[in-house]
Amino acid sequence: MLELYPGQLDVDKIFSRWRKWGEDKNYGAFITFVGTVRAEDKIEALSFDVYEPILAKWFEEWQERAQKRGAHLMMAHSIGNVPVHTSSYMAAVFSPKRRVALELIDEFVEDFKANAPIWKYDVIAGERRYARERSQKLKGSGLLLDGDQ
Amino acid sequence: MLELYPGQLDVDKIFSRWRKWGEDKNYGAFITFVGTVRAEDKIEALSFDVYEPILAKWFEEWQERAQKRGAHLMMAHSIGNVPVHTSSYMAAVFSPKRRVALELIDEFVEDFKANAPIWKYDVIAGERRYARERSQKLKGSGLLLDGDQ
Amino acid sequence: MVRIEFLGPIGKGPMQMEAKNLKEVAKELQKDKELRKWLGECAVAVNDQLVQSLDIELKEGDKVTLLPPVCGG
Amino acid sequence: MVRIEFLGPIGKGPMQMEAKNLKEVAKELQKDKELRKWLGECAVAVNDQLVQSLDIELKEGDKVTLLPPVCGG
Repeated sequence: MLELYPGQLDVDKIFSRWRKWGEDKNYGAFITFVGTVRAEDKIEALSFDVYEPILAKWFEEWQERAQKRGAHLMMAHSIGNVPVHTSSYMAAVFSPKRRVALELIDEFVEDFKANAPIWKYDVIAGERRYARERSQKLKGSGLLLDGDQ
Repeated sequence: MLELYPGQLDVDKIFSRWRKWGEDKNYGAFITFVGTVRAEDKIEALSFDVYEPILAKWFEEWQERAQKRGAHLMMAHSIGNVPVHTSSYMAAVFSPKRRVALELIDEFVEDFKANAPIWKYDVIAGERRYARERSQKLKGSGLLLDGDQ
Repeated sequence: MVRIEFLGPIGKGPMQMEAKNLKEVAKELQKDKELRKWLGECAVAVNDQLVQSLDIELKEGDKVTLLPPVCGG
Repeated sequence: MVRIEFLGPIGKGPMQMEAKNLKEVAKELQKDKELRKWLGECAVAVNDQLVQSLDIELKEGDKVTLLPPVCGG
């Protein structure tokens, strides 16, 4: 399941709900990743734009990949401002055995970082600044300027 | 921190406490692993013996290794009976960045499986049976029979 | 008419234009100097499917989306 | 006197014996037929430190621990 929330995530509540969801499904391993906004460079918060239609497709493709390995994925992300020391991102894998869970959480989180259609801004003195230098181009970027060679 | 509990773990409570511990320490990534007892082969529970003195040393060595990478580890394990569909094992990594956290949780959980001085029993019809075929010999096993060649 | 949407930090409202394919969209968008600097780093989706070629026909009501570099989490 | 402890599924209470080194402990334990089957798969700790050699001197009050194959989690 993909969940989007305005502002910071209620991490304990989401964790508990996900855990309960998996409780009676005979998964032996449950791994969660929580991403928290770090205090650095005077930022007071991060802020996020999310493009849900493409994010949902990206997530569904991952869910199918996970299901083929007997696993199940969960994800939650914030929209808008998320203050320093609170959390903007959670991902989880359930699987019968630990190896698949340990491998999937790594692959899923890394691919999320590279391909999820989400834009990050530093909030400094109340102003939102696109985190361009930490952002990654999606596959096919530049197409409208260069054409396809 | 290493925590041992009689019976099944209160997963939500431990998760929440660990998360709060890390809240103000500027870690950007927090990963938890939860191991849950699967229903298979008519078992009604697993049961565990733990040898704490060596487990604590093993954990402290891992904690030092984690600290050198800027990370921090947590672990909780059950002693005694843990019913099917409840949890006996939790591990967690906090780290500033995600790569270290993703690598450490994998290394830590795998090394735990190979080296933690814990013995597992299937509980079937109220009877405790050593899970010998799923158990792994520690380094140096056989010394007292074969000597050291 | 096709609809062009600019996501995230581009900070520009949607446009409508006549275009039979993505090449025509590219040609039109390149005329906008402000936009030109984004084109080099944006990925493109047609009806929410990322595409890797300009060789794509468009029909009435299609949606073309520009996605600048991403950073979730 | 040294103290020998048998962990987990061995299911045997602790023993005391006279032994100047681990070799003597090994020799003594090998006499016990029940125990012999465990010796081949047990690791050994002296004062809670796992050891890889029998060539270890023991002193009064030392603790020798036998650890059968493990499976946590």
